Amino acid sequence: MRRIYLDHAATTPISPKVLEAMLPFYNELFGNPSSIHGFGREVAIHVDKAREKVAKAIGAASPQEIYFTSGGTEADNLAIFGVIEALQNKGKHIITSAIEHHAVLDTCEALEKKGFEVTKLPVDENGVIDLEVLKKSIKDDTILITLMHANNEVGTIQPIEEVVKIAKEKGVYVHTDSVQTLGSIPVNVQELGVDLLSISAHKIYGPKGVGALYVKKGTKLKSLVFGGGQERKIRPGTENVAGIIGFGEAAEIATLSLADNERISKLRDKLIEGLLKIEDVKLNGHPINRLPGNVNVSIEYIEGEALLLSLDMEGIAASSGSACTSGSLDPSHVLMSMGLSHQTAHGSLRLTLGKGTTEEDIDYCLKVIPEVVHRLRSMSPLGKN
Amino acid sequence: MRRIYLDHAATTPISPKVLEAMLPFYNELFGNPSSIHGFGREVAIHVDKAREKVAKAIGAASPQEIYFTSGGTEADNLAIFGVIEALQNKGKHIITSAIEHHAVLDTCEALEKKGFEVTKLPVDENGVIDLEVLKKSIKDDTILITLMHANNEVGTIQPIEEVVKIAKEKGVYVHTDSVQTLGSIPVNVQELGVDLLSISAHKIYGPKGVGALYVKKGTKLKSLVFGGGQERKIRPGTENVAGIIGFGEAAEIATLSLADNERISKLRDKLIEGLLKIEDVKLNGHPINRLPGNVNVSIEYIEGEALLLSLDMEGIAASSGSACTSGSLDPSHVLMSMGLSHQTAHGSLRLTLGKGTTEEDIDYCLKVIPEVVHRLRSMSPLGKN
Amino acid sequence: MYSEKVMDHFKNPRNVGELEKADGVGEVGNIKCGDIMRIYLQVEEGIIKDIKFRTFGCGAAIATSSAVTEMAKGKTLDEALKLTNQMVAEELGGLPPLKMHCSNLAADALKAAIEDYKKSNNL
Ligand SMILES: Cc1ncc(COP(=O)(O)O)c(C=O)c1O
Ligand SMILES: Cc1ncc(COP(=O)(O)O)c(C=O)c1O
Ligand code: FES
Ligand code: FES
Repeated sequence: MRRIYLDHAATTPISPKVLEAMLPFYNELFGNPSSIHGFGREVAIHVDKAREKVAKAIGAASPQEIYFTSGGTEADNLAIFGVIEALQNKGKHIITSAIEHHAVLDTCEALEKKGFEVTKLPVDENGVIDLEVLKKSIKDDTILITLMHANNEVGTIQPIEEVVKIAKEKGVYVHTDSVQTLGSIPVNVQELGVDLLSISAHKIYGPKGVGALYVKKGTKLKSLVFGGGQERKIRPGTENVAGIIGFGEAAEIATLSLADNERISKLRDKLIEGLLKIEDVKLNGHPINRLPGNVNVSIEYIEGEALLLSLDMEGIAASSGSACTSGSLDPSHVLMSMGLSHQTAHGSLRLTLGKGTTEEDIDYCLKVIPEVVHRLRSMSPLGKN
Repeated sequence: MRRIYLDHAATTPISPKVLEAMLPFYNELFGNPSSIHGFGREVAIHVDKAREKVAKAIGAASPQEIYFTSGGTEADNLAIFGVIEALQNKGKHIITSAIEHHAVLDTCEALEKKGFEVTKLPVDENGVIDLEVLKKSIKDDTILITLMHANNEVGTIQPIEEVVKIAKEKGVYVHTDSVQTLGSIPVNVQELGVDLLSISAHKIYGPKGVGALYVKKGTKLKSLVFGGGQERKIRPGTENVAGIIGFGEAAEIATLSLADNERISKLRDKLIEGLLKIEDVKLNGHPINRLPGNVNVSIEYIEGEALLLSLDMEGIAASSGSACTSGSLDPSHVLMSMGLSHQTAHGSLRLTLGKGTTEEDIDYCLKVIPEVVHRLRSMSPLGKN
Repeated sequence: MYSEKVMDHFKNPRNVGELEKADGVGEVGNIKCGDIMRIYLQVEEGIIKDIKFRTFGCGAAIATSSAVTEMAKGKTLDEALKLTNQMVAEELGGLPPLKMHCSNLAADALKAAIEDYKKSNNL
């Protein structure tokens, strides 16, 4: 059976070049980079090179602004807890949005329980925050604005540069979660102007379990975990060396191959257009300011998990914002915040394209999905059938 | 040049079988285990199998008691912060020892700054805590005892079973850091009786950047980081799948090959005996209750970093508790807590043997080290020369 | 970690040892932070004719001791007094930031030895 992977927002296959770069660090270059002997020093040099590559990929002024973590989740947690811990005498108010990834949202909610005040900015029907509302939300004791660069479910890109302009006037730090944008759209910390930025290797054809937090020089940040002197004590623990090397390689490739995204966005548009031809299907997320690989539609009268399982049987790997896929009761907080009804949110389908996606894959989807939708609708008590 | 790796306590070379088990997860099995489609489900099954292997290796009652982390450091932090967060209404007192790894010690000190009370148990000249002192230290508001199973610098093994007996009487949780013991001496959570136990893959011929916390069923624990639903929300973030698979394999091998430690401890004894023949050299750590691979000696009148660099030039990779190796001002807190003088602590040398260590390696060390010591002593203003 | 020059001085330290009939001896350092340096001088007509050192300390400590003896040898006392820790570090192609306190000692030890010489000769 044909197997088509259209879940690149969840994770990506590792690029052969990345794996090749990693392998020596599972073999002869096994030393601990903190060790003083040759086995260690040799490895430390390569870790530094990877740091340089990651720094360059996001336009950081210096490799010293990169702190490796165990992934995007930890980078987000470190950014938020780290700033809060460093600045809590200055204030207790954080601003975020209603559609952040759980790594940000749940962290903010944990802080809320500890007595911090959290403002969750609403978004419009396309998933974009309102800059005027942001401006009004900033208070004297606001210490951090954390807003994602682009959303993982609907692909909507936020106006981070504008956010930074507003924040700078008030002297408030800005953190952005660029886990979904690196490799898909240009990510340049100096152009964005952010103070902190999270990225993750496994979303850019690198290994799972390694990420990084960019911290602009001079930004006040405390560590989240405590231990040895690694990552200048901001992130102690023996480094995931092979992972870091792979991340460096993947980051380098990602910036070199940004051009491929034009091809991907053309396929995306073809897929969207084809899907919208199915009756009672509607696009979620911004029609223009969206990630090149993101397709998210709501398909009325059917439920996401059933759709995913049916597509999986046809060899198509996809994702959904349905509550039933996660076993929780509420469907995607992202779709709900954009004003979708429970029913419509339940019937959402996310297809995320990547480097390996071909025109034939899209054609196959456009053949199979309408059939599957038809089959499921014929079982549904809702709608006209 | 001959290159002899005698720094297995810092990290170990990955076993070829472990790497072989990992590779498919950098290739065709790249899915995200949280995904509902085939690419994801397939991977989730293997993650569960690895969890079973790790559970079995430490004698856990159920795989659900294993939470994968990014390493030993994070496991220690999760154990301590997690219990504190869950039980802070019950009490604010923690007991640890003066010779813990920084992952425990610095975490306790961070808590001290936040208003918790920390008792650091002293150790005797061999590095062993006093059970009577422990007993007297437990107070009504003690919520956690965290004591390492064996020390990473001097190899001294603590009487954890006895600690647990004392703690159970008072209903206090016990966490132990078994990062150095797994694979070296039997580690069985049920026999030890602990509530929480930390381990790390890269110390047992597995990959760097993955560890686990054992949490006995029913133990109250909160998460340290927030995000998705991975590791039952105790440790969110996309799993380091290949790392976890490697950890499972390494844990399985570690328990199967415990017998090799008899060979290793014989080599250790030969090495210790030979080193003690050098004038003004003394063994650090317990003469009997020590890890099979650990040799730690103080060599008077010379400084550790200079010794390490000289040994490195001769192809021997070792470690030291000298302050100069870390650029800090104080030499090893472990050696100082055992009553060594600054000067003696500065001249410490740690050689840690492993599976690949041969009798020839030891013979070579016993030829080279006395020569190097002699050369450095001839440069030293201390001692009689 | 260390520059090639540091490693060269560490591997082949110049002027190791002591002078039986030293005209001046200087010792600096503190065993607490792990280094003690002792420098021996032989002075003839205001010129450092011979110089030796003994050092307890890390690679940087040994290399800076070695380097300072090489730099001082043949210089007049006044010239030698002008040697600074920074100059020693530069001579070695730099030191890791965490190690800068070691290079501080080498020139200090030389100064202490010169002062000792001056004192015992009532200069
Ligand atoms: C926007 C966003 N933030 C954070 C994360 C978490 O990253 P990681 O999976 O590396 O922990 C993800 C992906 O899961 C994401 O899409
Ligand atoms: C006793 C002990 N605990 C914790 C750690 C930290 O483990 P990791 O390096 O996996 O973070 C180590 C090793 O560095 C250790 O020896
Ligand atoms: S319909 Fe079964 S979980 Fe939602
Ligand atoms: S002698 Fe300690 S750092 Fe140099």
